Amino acid sequence: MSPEERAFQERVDRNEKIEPKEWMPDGYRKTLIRQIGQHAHSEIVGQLPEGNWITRAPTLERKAILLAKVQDEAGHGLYLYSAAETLGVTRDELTEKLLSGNMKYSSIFNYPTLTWADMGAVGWLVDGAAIMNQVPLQRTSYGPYSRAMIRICKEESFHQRQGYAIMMKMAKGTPEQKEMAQDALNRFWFPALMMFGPSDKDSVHSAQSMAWKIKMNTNDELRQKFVDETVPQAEYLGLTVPDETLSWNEEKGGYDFAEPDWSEFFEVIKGNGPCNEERLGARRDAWEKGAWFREGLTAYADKAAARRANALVAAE
Amino acid sequence: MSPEERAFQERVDRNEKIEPKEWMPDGYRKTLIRQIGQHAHSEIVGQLPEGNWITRAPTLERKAILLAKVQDEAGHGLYLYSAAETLGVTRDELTEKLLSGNMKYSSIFNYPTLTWADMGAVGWLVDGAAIMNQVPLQRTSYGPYSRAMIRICKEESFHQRQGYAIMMKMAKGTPEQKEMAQDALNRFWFPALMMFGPSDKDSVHSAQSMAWKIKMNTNDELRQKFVDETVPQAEYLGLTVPDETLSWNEEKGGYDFAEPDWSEFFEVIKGNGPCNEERLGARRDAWEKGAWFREGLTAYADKAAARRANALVAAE
Amino acid sequence: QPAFFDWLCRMGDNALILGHRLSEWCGHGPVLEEDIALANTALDLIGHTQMWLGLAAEVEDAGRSADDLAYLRDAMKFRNLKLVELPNGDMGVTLMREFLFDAFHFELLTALTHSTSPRVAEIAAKALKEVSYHLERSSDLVIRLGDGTEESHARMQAALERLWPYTGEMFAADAVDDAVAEAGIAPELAALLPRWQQTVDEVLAEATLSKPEQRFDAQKGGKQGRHTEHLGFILAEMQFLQRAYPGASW
Amino acid sequence: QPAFFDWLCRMGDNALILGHRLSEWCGHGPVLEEDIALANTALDLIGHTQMWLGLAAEVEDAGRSADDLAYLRDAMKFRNLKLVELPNGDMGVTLMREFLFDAFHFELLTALTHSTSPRVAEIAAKALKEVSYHLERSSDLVIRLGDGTEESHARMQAALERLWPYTGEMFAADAVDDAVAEAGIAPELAALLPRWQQTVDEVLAEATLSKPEQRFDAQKGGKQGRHTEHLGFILAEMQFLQRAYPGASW
Repeated sequence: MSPEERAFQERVDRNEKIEPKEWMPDGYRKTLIRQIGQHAHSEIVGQLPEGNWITRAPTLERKAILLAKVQDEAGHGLYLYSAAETLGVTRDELTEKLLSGNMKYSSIFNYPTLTWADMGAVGWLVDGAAIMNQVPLQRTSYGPYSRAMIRICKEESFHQRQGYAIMMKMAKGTPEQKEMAQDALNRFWFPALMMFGPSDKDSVHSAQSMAWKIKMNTNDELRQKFVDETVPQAEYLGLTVPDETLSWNEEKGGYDFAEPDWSEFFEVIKGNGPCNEERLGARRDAWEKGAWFREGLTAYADKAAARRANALVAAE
Repeated sequence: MSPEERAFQERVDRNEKIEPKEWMPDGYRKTLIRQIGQHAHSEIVGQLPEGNWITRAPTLERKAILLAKVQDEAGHGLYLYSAAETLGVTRDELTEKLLSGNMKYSSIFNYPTLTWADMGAVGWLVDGAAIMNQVPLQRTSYGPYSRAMIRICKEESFHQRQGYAIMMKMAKGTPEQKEMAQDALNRFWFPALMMFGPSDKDSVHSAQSMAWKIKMNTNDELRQKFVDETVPQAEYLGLTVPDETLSWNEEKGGYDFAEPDWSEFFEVIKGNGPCNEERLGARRDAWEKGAWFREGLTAYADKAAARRANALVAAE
Repeated sequence: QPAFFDWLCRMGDNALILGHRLSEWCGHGPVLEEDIALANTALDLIGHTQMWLGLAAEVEDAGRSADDLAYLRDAMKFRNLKLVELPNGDMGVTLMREFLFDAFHFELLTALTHSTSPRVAEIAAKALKEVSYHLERSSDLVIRLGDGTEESHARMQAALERLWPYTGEMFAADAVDDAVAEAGIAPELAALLPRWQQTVDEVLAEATLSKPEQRFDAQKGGKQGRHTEHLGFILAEMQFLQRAYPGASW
Repeated sequence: QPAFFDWLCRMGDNALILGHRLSEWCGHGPVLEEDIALANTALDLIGHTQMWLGLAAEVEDAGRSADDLAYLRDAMKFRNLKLVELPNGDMGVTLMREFLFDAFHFELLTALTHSTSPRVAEIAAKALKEVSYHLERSSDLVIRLGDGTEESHARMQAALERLWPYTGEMFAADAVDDAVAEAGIAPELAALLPRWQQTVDEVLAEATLSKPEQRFDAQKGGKQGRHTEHLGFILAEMQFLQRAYPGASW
């Protein structure tokens, strides 16, 4: 470790925040760009599964809540891209990497939303798992990232409550609604568990990231915490977690539960998930069809700048 | 009149059919191309207002009937383009003229189909008016046109009955269905009357076309006949024709009725109808998006012909 | 009273259907800021829908709720302008439509803040704040895209030509409009036209766009329930859950 | 019996949903002959739907009709393959999908003419005549467009890549398929695979198209009611009138 690196690590260890213009190891910068970028992409792509139901929301109030939520997600994308930009990468560069498949987004968004109950399940389970990942990141070492996380977590926990409220309505509703709720839980349970990443023993880069406080907990710790919080919520809804092996382990003070099917996880990452093509296709399409729009605004800005410059010259 | 023209007119007067390779006046050929072409275009564009409800047809049987009907219309388009081709114009040339706005289609198809009752009203009133126009044309002087008309009329009268059957179901159905039926009649009555064209006194070319037996009756004669047949059908349905002036005229043995609003007619022809843009836009879009398909088939045909020629050479 | 109800449905349905169209862009916008802005506008409009249709339901006093009105009427009973139900097209069409409608909406709501109906005045005052911002934003984008590249100019001009024949319906008063105007609930629609024209002229001029020569009132009927073929598809999608699960609570 | 019902729904729903997709082309095809042929295929498929769902309704014996099954089930209860509910895309995707499905449909119906259920055998025999022609036509077009221009070749290849991961579901048997196979009602699905592969290989070779290297069975679940996001929109449109006017007669 060089003296600079040592000094850097000591600051991190003292829980000092690292700020954009300060020295940081190259690996720290790169890892952060990847992590924040992927998080930003996930917010953007994450608009799609829920956006899928906005035009079909069953009441005006539900429609308004869902619109607000999807809008928040786009907003989170904005904060996160801004945080990534402080590390010396542009939003357009990150977008190009997303669209070319060189950067990923969270695999959970490659699952379809098939019934209205999925609007509940996504809020409850997906946002729930996201919060579990994000809450500790409020204390991450990189200042802009930490501040973005603080803002985001506040909104996410609101979203999670809204999702749970939808689940409640469905689970306590008509038999068809209850069936939809159970089906949504069945479909989203294991994908939600996958959101914490592979088991610690199979997880690369973890140790360094934890030393840098880019990652605050191990995947397995967070997954356990998620299961422990979520199972009683499912019980309260009167729904059955789709895991026959699930049982309370008095000794460890937590649940024993089945691992997700990691081969499915890797298939989805490889592009074979149910909606990979739709999701990335939709984003590519939006980007390509929006080129004229972005170019138009740029051209106007250039013209306006030139006009101001001319006006200044004329005035002199 | 030249001797050729006189001989031609005498054949027409004797009700002989004129066949493709026989001599005919230039004006006869041109008028026929225009008339048959417009009729063909009307069949093609006429697929759209009914096609609009295929995916929403309320029962499997209604869906099948509607699909079959729209398919028949495309078939009529085919016969008619073929008849026009015997006059020395290609289907592609006619299509280009339609798409560039140089040839028209029946204005009735610029009205929208807004409820399922419109599937009834279009069959009953629009096909009804079309039949009224077409039945006499079975005796038209140009052989291929006459034969096309004979085939078409048979199918059209079947369509009209199906349309009337839908109206009957709607008019005798729930209050909402009856309301839709009445609304459909309200919207299609005057446009259907317009299908016979402006009043005879304002109609150009009529005399020559009638001498040539390209046109067999005057517009006003046909319109009167249509009203006389249709009003009792509306009464049988328990629906009200949207014309307060409608009354039986004992003396002439027919109904007195209000003229349609001819300014609306001319506005629609000018392109200001409710759906002109949608209809022509849909056809242009289909044509443009289908270019690669047509080119692909042509390229394959050329390759296949070349392969056959090579095989022949090799075999020699 | 039936006229007041009908008129309130017009207000609510315009907001609902335009909000629906804008919400279709969610996740598909050309830049992130645009995604957010469109979702935000849609959200405002759904909020207006709740207020207008809520009041309509009260005025009707037949036991129907705002949701019933939104989700259980078929197309013939919808009272929105044809303009707002047209498909989104490209972002040029979407923004030009917003601008043309916002400019009208702004004038209308401004006048409605002086309504003789305190409820109407109150809703209008709330909505006006948001719509002022809608207009500001859509004007600004029309100007920037009109005076942007050759392509963006051409697209904005094409959008304007496409939408122009649908704008006249906003100012075409019928018996319903006359009745609410007479009651002092709403302004004479024709009185809003000069200021709308002025706004449009100014923005188009700055956007280097030409005002179309066609009639601006060729396409009407939406306010009386005679719509384009597009509305039926909007409703089939929007109303699916309420229709498929009658009486369920969400 | 529940397995038989479920299996009949699969047969009917495939025909219904593919018929729906094909019917969307009505009036929008690239040439008139194609418009007619697609409408004709759609019409055949709606006819099959009536027969399969009609029999399903009889077998269920719960007072539901074929129309009830078509119009009053929500997406979770639909049993069609994901392949048939994908959007039409360009005509290349539409035709390639038809070909891939027709080649399977043909083998399946051929085997079903020997079903131990006389009703099934009878329906299969009727449908087979039409489906033989569907396959002939779609094979022919795939060959001509694959070996047409550079563009038509590229489009057909892209269509094939897009659809390929959805084809494996046709041959993936579950408990329902096993039960009807055991009863001799339907063949083992896996037994149909070699002939399907042969047809596909031959046609692709003549069309100068390359068989994709990806897995052909990545996309499954439709037969068990786990669909793509597209099906919900199809049903919202298709079922609108039955949902909006319950109990009406059409």
